[in-house]
Amino acid sequence: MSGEILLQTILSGVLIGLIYALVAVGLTMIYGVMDIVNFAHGEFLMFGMYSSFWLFALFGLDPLVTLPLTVLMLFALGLAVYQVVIKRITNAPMLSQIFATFGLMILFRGIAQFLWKPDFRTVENSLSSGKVIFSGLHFGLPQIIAALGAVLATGATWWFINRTRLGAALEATAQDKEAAQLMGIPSQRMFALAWGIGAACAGVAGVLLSTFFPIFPEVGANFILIAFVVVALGGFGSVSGAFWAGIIVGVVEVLGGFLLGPEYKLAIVLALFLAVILVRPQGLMGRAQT
Amino acid sequence: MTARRRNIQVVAALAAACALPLAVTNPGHQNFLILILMFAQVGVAWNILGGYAGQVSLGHAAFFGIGAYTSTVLLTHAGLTPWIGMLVGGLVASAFAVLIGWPCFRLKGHYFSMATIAVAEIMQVMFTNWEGVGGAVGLYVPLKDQGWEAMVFNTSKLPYYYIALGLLVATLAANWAIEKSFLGYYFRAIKDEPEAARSLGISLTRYKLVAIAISSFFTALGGSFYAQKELFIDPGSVLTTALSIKMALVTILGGVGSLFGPVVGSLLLTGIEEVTRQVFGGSGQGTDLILYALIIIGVAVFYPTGIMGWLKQRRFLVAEVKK
Amino acid sequence: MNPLLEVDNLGKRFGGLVANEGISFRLDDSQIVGLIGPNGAGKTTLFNCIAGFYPPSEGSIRFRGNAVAGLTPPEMARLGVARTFQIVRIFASMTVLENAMVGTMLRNKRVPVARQRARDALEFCGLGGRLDLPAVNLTVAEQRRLEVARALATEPKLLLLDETMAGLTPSEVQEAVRLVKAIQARGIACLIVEHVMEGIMPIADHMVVLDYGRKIAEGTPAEISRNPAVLAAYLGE
Amino acid sequence: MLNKLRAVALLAAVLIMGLTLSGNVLAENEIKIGAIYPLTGAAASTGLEMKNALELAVEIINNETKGLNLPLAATAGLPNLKNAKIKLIFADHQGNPQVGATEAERLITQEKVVAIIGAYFSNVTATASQVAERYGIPFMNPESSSATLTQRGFKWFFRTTPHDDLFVHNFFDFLKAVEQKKGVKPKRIARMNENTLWGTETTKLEDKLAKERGYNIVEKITYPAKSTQLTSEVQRLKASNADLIMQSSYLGDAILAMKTYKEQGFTPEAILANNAGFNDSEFLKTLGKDGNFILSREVWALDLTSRNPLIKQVNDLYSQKYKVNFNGNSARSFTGLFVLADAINRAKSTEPEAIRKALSETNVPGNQLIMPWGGVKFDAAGQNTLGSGIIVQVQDGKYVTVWPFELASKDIIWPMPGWDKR
Repeated sequence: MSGEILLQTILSGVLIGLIYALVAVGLTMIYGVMDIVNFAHGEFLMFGMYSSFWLFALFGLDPLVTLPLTVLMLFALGLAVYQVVIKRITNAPMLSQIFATFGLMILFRGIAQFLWKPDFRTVENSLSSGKVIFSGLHFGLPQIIAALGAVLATGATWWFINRTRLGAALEATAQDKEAAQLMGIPSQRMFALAWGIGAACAGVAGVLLSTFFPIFPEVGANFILIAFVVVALGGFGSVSGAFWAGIIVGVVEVLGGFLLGPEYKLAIVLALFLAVILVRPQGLMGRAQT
Repeated sequence: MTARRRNIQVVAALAAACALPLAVTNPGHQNFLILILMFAQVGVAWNILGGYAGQVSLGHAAFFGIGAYTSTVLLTHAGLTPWIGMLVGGLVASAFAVLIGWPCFRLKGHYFSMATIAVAEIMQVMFTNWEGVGGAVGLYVPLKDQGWEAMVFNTSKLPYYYIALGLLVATLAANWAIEKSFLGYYFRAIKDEPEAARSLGISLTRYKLVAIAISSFFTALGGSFYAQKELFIDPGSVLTTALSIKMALVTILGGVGSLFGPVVGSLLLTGIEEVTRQVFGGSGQGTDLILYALIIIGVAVFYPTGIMGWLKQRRFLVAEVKK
Repeated sequence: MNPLLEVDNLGKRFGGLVANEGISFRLDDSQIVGLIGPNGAGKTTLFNCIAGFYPPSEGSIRFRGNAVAGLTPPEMARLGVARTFQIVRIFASMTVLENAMVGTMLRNKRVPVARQRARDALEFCGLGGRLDLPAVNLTVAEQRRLEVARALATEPKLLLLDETMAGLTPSEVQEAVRLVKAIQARGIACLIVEHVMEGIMPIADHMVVLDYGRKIAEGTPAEISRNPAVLAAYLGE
Repeated sequence: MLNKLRAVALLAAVLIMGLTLSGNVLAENEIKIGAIYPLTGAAASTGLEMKNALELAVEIINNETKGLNLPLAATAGLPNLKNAKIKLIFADHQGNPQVGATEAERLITQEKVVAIIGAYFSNVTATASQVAERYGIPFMNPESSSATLTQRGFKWFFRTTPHDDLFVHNFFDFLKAVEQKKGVKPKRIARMNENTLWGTETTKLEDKLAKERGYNIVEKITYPAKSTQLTSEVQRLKASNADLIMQSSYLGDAILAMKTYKEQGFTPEAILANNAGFNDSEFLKTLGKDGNFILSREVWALDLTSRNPLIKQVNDLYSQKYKVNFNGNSARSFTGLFVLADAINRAKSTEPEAIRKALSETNVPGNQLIMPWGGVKFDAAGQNTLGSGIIVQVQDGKYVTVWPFELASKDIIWPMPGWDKR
């Protein structure tokens, strides 16, 4: 095996890993603030993809152009999901929270099939189609743009949390709800905000994916398990953890599949995940548990 | 409720369950009842670990699959009757559970749940690529041998019904025995306050292992029964995470950590699933999914402690008011 | 005679943070020892080391003559060390009686026996009239006593009480004091972390004072209350 | 107590609803056939196409449709059964074998269907047909290609489509024919397949036949069906330096694989696909000219109209109604229902045994099918012995038949040009 192929494999892994990271950032954000695992997160991604698709199919607008619109829509969807369902189960046992978000997952898939039929769709010939060849290494332009977009979006989220007042308030709520509440930070609004941002992140990922991945009602299922693994590997609630874990998972998946056999690529990722959390039960960058 | 009254109720319920197929004679309807019993049984088994001991496993399909595969492989390769194969499957599942539980029980909360998903998914990948057990093609239980010894029955659903009922009763009895013994107290202590439990001499790992061993044993029995009922197993149907989640769902819906919770939950969930799919599924528009999902969300929002939890609260409130 | 508990040069570090260092003291059968010190002095860490929740970084702990440093909490419980928690940790899904039953099961796993013994322990702690109430419905003072009862139910030789009197009214403190004396009368030694001085001073046979993770003084309550280092630690707070 | 009563009533209501649910009241002179297909879930898109095809078939059978050389088209309903109409009862198996079996049970015992048609997924067909076998109800399987299905010694199972064994033989017969005609022989074959029952079973046969016929398989890749990326797979293919890819993929992964080939600049001499994703109506719509030159095993192609005008007539009806052409799946479902209806008509009865007997005596000539088959005739195992496959190639955005040569409308293009030379 030549070094070139190895490099190609690793870099391709990084590209897809960045997308995983972005999906996981939204998931980990919701978890960090509310301690709720959102099983319907893949469906936010799916809605993001469909939004891109329809804006493209109906109005001929490129997904990259309509990205802000999709982000807004997904943010609104996240808020709505919080207001209608999640708000009522904030203090319910962990199991019924799982139950509720699992229900949301099925609901969203059903709605997508009902509205748009189960057909596979794709956005053809978007601005970002084409490929880049760089000293013998091949990359799809959509993948590169998607990866860059994922870096930007993750960076923006990180910046928001660590450098803005609102983000600090969000982080304070994540650390300790009661204390934050005492300091005059309204928990409920922070929760809603987390859902909005979480859904918006998945929406961005959906837009970026829509230029090279088929769109169908069940598409979330392809990404959700990986996203969970990334979130847990990075440490539940840690944005930067999700970012690095996403890249690690992407590289391990592609490289492991290449070296050990593609049929085992998922198993390799999962085995790595198990190995890491058994050594570090709080994930790579998670808060230690008490 | 006095113990005596409770006993009478239990006996009456059991008698009614035994007599039910006499009233419900359509095999399709009987099949529906069998499904309810089957998912109730695995739900009750899941409840030992997930409900009583509070360790939320979303990877129980691994044990279900081990049960299904063990009895089927023993049947097709060695001609062993599934009655024995079932018990062997249960033991293999227990041993496997202890093996993975040992490291995984260091993990808490969502980390533990994620780890169990990972274990089950790895199992699915391994079985999909393991030619010796049929790989992705799966395994057939031969239809030609029939009768009680082979646990295959042609058109009569009654034997399956009574086997499923028997398994459910056995699993409930085991749960009941656990609930009444020190184990029940220990499991709940571990769930409520693990640190306090340790200070009282309870070794968390040891008793979590006891819980997972028992829970996986009964889950595997359910898997063997599934194989005998459907006569075909493949990794996609007996090792899938969707199945693990369903075991948790019936329990949550009925009431976590309550003896009869999963039975009530299975009755409702299987009922809702079958009814929505039968009425709306043929349209191909996804309306069945929407309806099913709305009901699930509704239950989670309005009855977060499950049906049994809700009943208990009501009973308690009424008692308080009377005081 | 061997002391019941002998802590020698005990140290505990978390990463670079030194929580306990060079602590030595002893405790005899049926003795009540008070452990005091300002916030963050390392009292709870010391407790956790003795009860097996943390393995000490250095030093030794001997219980009834055996080296026990590094044993797990269940092993310590079996040897006869029971504890309560600073923030109460009762089993929320259980009744008062069931909480105590879990404690008794360390010595006897049979449920009817457990029920009888738990009832005795609860009577002893003044909770005889609350047996079938959900434990979460108790007042804070009652929950504290429930923890004591639950710990007593394990039939310990040594009871570690972590701020059992914090937040109690004066009359409740008096009840708690009576309870500790009664426990002592049963031949059970107590190591008590306490902030409420009027609660601990009258009953302690011996006092140990920690500050910044080190032992700064030791002696009878009367000696301690005159000790300049102790006064400085408390006033300098 | 009141609440408890209410809860008990709720439970009872659910139970009773579940138990009493039965289909519509049976109209006068209707023959019910159960149709079990994936109508939700990952394969719902394909499932709906097949549902449409079946509904068209029923329309043709139940109404007088002149000018079609199909059995039962010219008359309204089934003439031998007092013009009884066919009524399809659809059920959704969600891609889940247990659900498939449950639905079969329900259709048989509650809906009282006289036969079942379905179920596309081989593993669901396995369990659903098991139920039909137990009850002694004919099970017509038009689309599942797993060879094991007809090796079970079932009495009530009939399959019109050829199975994977034949398809894989087609592959190698085709390669041999190409070698004789054009003098090209692939030296390094790689196979690439998804990891469910279908992909795995076919590739086993491929490995076996390649060995027997002296082909060199240099890389064997099995990838998970729900992959989010196929880069590692394509890298391996590239590294193997294969000149022919034999590929078994469903739609999503087929699209992803093609995009990755292009992105990674991987151009083998030919890609020989095993139907499914590569022949889905969405495949070319999505890939446009990048889909050109794909070779795929098929059972049906639009250009077969030149051989049999019936194909065009029926396809016109279909495309008028659903705005899309037939494909291999929908054409097979359509055919399966016709064979079943024909047998019921000949049975002159809705008794299962009579239908089974009529099915086993089925002898539909090739010119009455919209398939390029010799006809339909079942062997003792219930397998149609006159089925055959074709190889199509995408040329100028259309599937054209290139093999067998006597059916071909265009010459085969081999090797395919590189991605940048199109």
